[in-house]
Amino acid sequence: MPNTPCGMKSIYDCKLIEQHEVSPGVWLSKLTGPEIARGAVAGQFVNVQVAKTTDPLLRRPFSLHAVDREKGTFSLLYVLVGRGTALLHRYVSGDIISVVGPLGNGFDLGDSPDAEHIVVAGGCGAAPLHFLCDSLCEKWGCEKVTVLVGGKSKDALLCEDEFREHGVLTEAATDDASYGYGGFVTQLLQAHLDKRSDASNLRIYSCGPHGMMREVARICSEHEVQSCQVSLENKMACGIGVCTGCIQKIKKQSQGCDPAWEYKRVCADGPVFEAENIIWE
Amino acid sequence: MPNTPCGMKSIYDCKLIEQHEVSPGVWLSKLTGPEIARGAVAGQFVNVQVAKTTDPLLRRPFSLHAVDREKGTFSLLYVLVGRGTALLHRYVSGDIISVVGPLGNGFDLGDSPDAEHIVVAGGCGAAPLHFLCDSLCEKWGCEKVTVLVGGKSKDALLCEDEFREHGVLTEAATDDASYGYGGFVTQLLQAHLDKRSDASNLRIYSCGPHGMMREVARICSEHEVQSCQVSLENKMACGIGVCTGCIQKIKKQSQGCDPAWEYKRVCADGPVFEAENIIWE
Amino acid sequence: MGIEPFSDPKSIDLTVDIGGIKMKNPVTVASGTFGFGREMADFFDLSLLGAITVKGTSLEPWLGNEYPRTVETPSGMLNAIGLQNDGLESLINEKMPFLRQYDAPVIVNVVGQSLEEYAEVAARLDSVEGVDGLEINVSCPNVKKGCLAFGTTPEGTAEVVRAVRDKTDLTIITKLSPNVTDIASIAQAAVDAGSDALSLINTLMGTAIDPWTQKFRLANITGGLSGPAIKPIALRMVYEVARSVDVPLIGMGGIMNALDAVEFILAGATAVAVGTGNFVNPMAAVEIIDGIEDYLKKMDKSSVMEIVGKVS
Amino acid sequence: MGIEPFSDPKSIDLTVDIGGIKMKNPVTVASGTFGFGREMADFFDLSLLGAITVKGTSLEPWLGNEYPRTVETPSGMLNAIGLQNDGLESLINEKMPFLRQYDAPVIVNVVGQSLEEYAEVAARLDSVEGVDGLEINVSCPNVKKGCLAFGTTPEGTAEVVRAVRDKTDLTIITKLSPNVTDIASIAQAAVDAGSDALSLINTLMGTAIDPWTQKFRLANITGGLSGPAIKPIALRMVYEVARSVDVPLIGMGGIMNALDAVEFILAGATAVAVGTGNFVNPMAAVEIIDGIEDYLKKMDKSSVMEIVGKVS
Ligand SMILES: Cc1cc2nc3c(=O)[nH]c(=O)nc-3n(C[C@H](O)[C@H](O)[C@H](O)COP(=O)(O)OP(=O)(O)OC[C@H]3O[C@@H](n4cnc5c(N)ncnc54)[C@H](O)[C@@H]3O)c2cc1C
Ligand SMILES: Cc1cc2nc3c(=O)[nH]c(=O)nc-3n(C[C@H](O)[C@H](O)[C@H](O)COP(=O)(O)OP(=O)(O)OC[C@H]3O[C@@H](n4cnc5c(N)ncnc54)[C@H](O)[C@@H]3O)c2cc1C
Ligand SMILES: Cc1cc2nc3c(=O)[nH]c(=O)nc-3n(C[C@H](O)[C@H](O)[C@H](O)COP(=O)(O)O)c2cc1C
Ligand SMILES: Cc1cc2nc3c(=O)[nH]c(=O)nc-3n(C[C@H](O)[C@H](O)[C@H](O)COP(=O)(O)O)c2cc1C
Ligand code: FES
Ligand code: FES
Repeated sequence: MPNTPCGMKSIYDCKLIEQHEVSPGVWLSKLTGPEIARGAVAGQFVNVQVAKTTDPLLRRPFSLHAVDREKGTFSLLYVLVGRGTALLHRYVSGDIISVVGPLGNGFDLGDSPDAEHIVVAGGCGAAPLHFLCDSLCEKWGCEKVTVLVGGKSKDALLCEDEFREHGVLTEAATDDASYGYGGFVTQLLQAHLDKRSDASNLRIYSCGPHGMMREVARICSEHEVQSCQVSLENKMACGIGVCTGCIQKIKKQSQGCDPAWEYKRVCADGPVFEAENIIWE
Repeated sequence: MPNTPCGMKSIYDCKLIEQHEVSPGVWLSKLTGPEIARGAVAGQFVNVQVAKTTDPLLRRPFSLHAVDREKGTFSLLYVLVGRGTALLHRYVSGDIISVVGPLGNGFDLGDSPDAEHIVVAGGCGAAPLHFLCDSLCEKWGCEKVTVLVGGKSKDALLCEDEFREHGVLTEAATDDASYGYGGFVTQLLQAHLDKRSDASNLRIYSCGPHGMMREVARICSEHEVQSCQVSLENKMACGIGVCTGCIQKIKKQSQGCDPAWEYKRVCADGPVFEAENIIWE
Repeated sequence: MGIEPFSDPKSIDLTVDIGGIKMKNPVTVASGTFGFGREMADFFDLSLLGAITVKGTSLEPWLGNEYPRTVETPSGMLNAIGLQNDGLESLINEKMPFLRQYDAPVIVNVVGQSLEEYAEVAARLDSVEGVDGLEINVSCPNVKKGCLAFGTTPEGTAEVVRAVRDKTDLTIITKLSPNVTDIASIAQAAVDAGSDALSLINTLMGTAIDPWTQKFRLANITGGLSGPAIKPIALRMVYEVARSVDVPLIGMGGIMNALDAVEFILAGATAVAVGTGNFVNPMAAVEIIDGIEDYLKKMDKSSVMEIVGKVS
Repeated sequence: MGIEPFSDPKSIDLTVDIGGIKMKNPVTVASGTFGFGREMADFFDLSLLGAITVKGTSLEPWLGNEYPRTVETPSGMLNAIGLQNDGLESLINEKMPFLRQYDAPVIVNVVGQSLEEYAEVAARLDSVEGVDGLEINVSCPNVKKGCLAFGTTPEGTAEVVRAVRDKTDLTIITKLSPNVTDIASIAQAAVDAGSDALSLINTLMGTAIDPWTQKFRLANITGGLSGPAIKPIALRMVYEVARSVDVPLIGMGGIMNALDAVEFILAGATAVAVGTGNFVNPMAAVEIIDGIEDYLKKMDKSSVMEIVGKVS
């Protein structure tokens, strides 16, 4: 990190190819956007204009869920949670949607062929991790990658099949034990790490609810993994680094009398951060 | 006048049956609304919520263009002029639209079987006059009704065919002489009235641009017709008579030292007024 | 001492008291957005309301401003009605008999161009059956002379309140202008002068221009901004005033639904008024009453009063 | 005397002069919504702008407020950034070298907690190459101590302006707060104290509450409201101030497109600033420059100055 391709970000009029509901309240949209598809790396996001009128006013950030560089398309996976996503899911094939992107810094996939990679997805955090899996497989081979995917119940598991289709080892955890491992996905991660005497060749990547990522960070630091990266979803106004609204307290490397942390912008300095640098609150 | 059915107005969730473009920029929507269809009279309007969000905030008023009492449906004919109509024309069959209505007072069709009726439609003013024609035919027979329909050019003439289908005598006027009478529809009206020595059994009904209705009013007063009614389209905030935003100066019958006019609310006291009572500005 | 009566665990106490006016629920309507009730009675039974607040009324009839009087703005609207009203006589003889049919307190919004006018309207209304409170409009932004000047200073506000207080025992609710630097000091002055309650906010002064004609969109040039656009400002002012005075507040400004209303109550309003929301949804006020009750149930509260000012 | 040069009948003069700052067109950006330009340079060539107005800068770095700092509201947003900035040294050593690459005047928004701080920042910037003007922020609503207090009275405003005027010959633009009863009197005081131009409006103080958690949505409790929601208020204030002072105005508040900008110019602004609009459309400022030119062509005008204040 940072892993930002330079000078690609811009505003694009993207055509909606199609969108449909993949599970109750969760939608998958596919849009044209050759520049975005070509320039983006896993972990980056786009900022989508959901309304043509002034309410809701602000764009909505969504992670890149998948890109097809050849076809020049990209997908978003989003959960209907409020007014913006309600408007978004009403668009129909052929509609033009204004998209700013690709934004932020992606995941750092490491530079050692020996490393093993564990991807920990919680709920809708699966969105960027699908693209990540793709990238990890491409770079290091799918056999190096394990995905742990968690959800409240079997129905709430997102992208499990998609992960399997990559050919990566995929394990599911459900809070209500309705499927796979019975318990939190973080407990599943803990079990995985506990099995190892040495975790120093392990790279962990996570996205999900705040509390889950915090727990992932704790487990990782306990096991001294090579790298533990989390993707934050702080509230954003601009998404492009100019408003300093989306800040996160990040440990500062080494300074005298200054506070031991500084504010970093999740949109421009993240959304992916090394978990150990985050000051969780 | 007033010709308001009591206690019918309410808020209804109407289902859009279908809508399509009838001529460039002009749309016809058909909605379910048994109470509205049953209760409404020609000249009344409905107030339509175009957005589910707060911008645009206010409802948009549209005249009832046609009602089917048996099927419990009604239609609107509207011109794409701004943000509200832009949102409206994006709704698709099956969508639920919130409609307040029927609102205002309709046209007074008179009580004499001897009267003849001339309907003068200018541009999009044709919208309420189609319903009016229907009602006139029903009450007095189509042979008593003549429609004069005007527009900038042949393409801009609205509802000409629909009027003809009623079986009423329909004459068109185009400003650019591309079709029918070459000139303003008001000149066509003037020609009609000039032919008669006595206009006292004539009832004139008009809707269209402000300047056109004013001219209709002038011509009617010159010829001393039995009644000349115009339907105004002042800007409305509430549409239900509570804000006093849509006011029009109306002559007062006979008062001492007060001004010779009073403010009437177009939405609740109109939108149809006897032209001779209007203080045109 | 006796035995405590068993109470229905699900019954929720929606009643509030605004300076002596007993409201069966905390929802009234904003003056000027509900007429004198007649038109709204087609939509619902006015007895459902916590109180009915009617259009600004002056001693003599006022014609108001020229057309155009309204213009839509992003998530809001400007109005420059100019307080058109038929005057006090018409209120007493025509509007009040209609309103007395309903079982809801009536609050009359009072406007005037001089202290004497305010005082006289108050004196006359003091004995009118069915009138429960006077809302003193010292803050109308759309009338050239008269009331705006009073509402922008603590002294001016106090003067009007005192003039009215001298003439009536009715509940006095002073309606505050948001077009000021320090609304809390004006609130304090109104309370010190004898106001039993306060309502806020009136509209924010604004304007709009048509770029193509290069003319103002309102005949009056400026108008008052209302609707969701102003809600954040209104809420802040309610919060500020609630922390500085002890009388009950009626909060308003952009309330469209029950959760908006709850925000105002949490900020410190004892009751709320629905204004522009009535135009968008004529059933808004009654839906908000139900919605507040639902909210309290979900939050496991047994009365509105439990949440007044409870934001943290 | 000579012969008048033939002029291209279609060429439109977009230049304006803001208290000595020559702008090639009347469009700048609102402080705090454009960072220090670096991020926006990915979207367009900053030299296209009439001027670049950078984030509020203080003598020492400020951390700003806790998260959450922003919340969306109907057609607007609240922000309580709290003027996070890296301080004057960083501006001079890191930001200015970057900005000097572009052919556009730079206006530095200055904040301080005391007169001395304002004065010192001004003194230091006086000699910094590439800095053309100082926008004196006497009106930031999100910082507890310091600048808000100055901006709400004519006297406080004048004090700050005088302190800065004493230290610099740069163009001084005083940025006015809308959270006041009489903005024109404050404008007058700023001009009398030596301000070369004025910019308005800063944000309106507001708040928002989450009904389910019963907590404020901003860590700072209150924040500043910006965006289309406030446009009618901003426009009214520009109109009021334009009629009472003689210096050029930079108008802002909810400008999203060229016609919004034209409204401000017609109301009396010589230039405009795009703020929250940048968030919605990072290309807004340049599209507005083109749109103003188109508008003038359609209206058959040959310069921006022809329409400044021309509303009727
Ligand atoms: C970098 C980034 C990447 C994201 N990627 C995805 C993704 O791939 N798929 C997905 O479904 N969601 C993603 N989110 C969250 C997504 O942006 C929000 O769900 C969306 O903005 C909600 O919009 P709304 O108008 O429907 O909801 P609103 O009506 O605005 O709010 C509904 C709920 O969502 C919360 N919310 C609103 N805005 C945000 C926000 N910017 N971030 C987090 N929570 C918010 C609100 O607090 C509220 O609880 C991402 C957020 C960020 C910052
Ligand atoms: C009683 C009544 C009946 C009407 N019936 C019809 C009808 O049957 N068919 C039809 O096409 N139109 C009708 N209109 C006009 C229609 O209401 C407006 O065209 C519509 O509100 C414009 O909405 P918009 O958001 O698309 O335009 P906006 O973006 O709001 O404005 C675009 C243009 O339309 C004008 N406009 C906006 N609102 C109104 C309004 N309430 N009245 C008049 N002009 C307005 C604006 O000044 C502007 O020039 C009627 C108006 C009234 C008052
Ligand atoms: C059309 C209209 C007319 C109004 N007339 C009055 C009035 O007569 N007296 C008064 O005190 N307030 C009047 N107001 C202000 C409202 O009562 C209320 O304070 C304001 O609109 C804010 O609430 P809202 O955003 O819910 O509309 C009027 C508002 C509107 C929109
Ligand atoms: C996120 C944000 C940060 C801001 N920071 C500053 C600032 O540092 N200094 C300042 O004078 N104004 C600041 N403002 C106010 C804007 O410059 C502008 O006056 C206001 O937002 C109104 O314009 P708008 O509606 O176009 O955004 C800020 C506004 C926003 C939204
Ligand atoms: S959202 Fe504006 S800086 Fe991140
Ligand atoms: S639009 Fe409100 S009274 Fe007619």
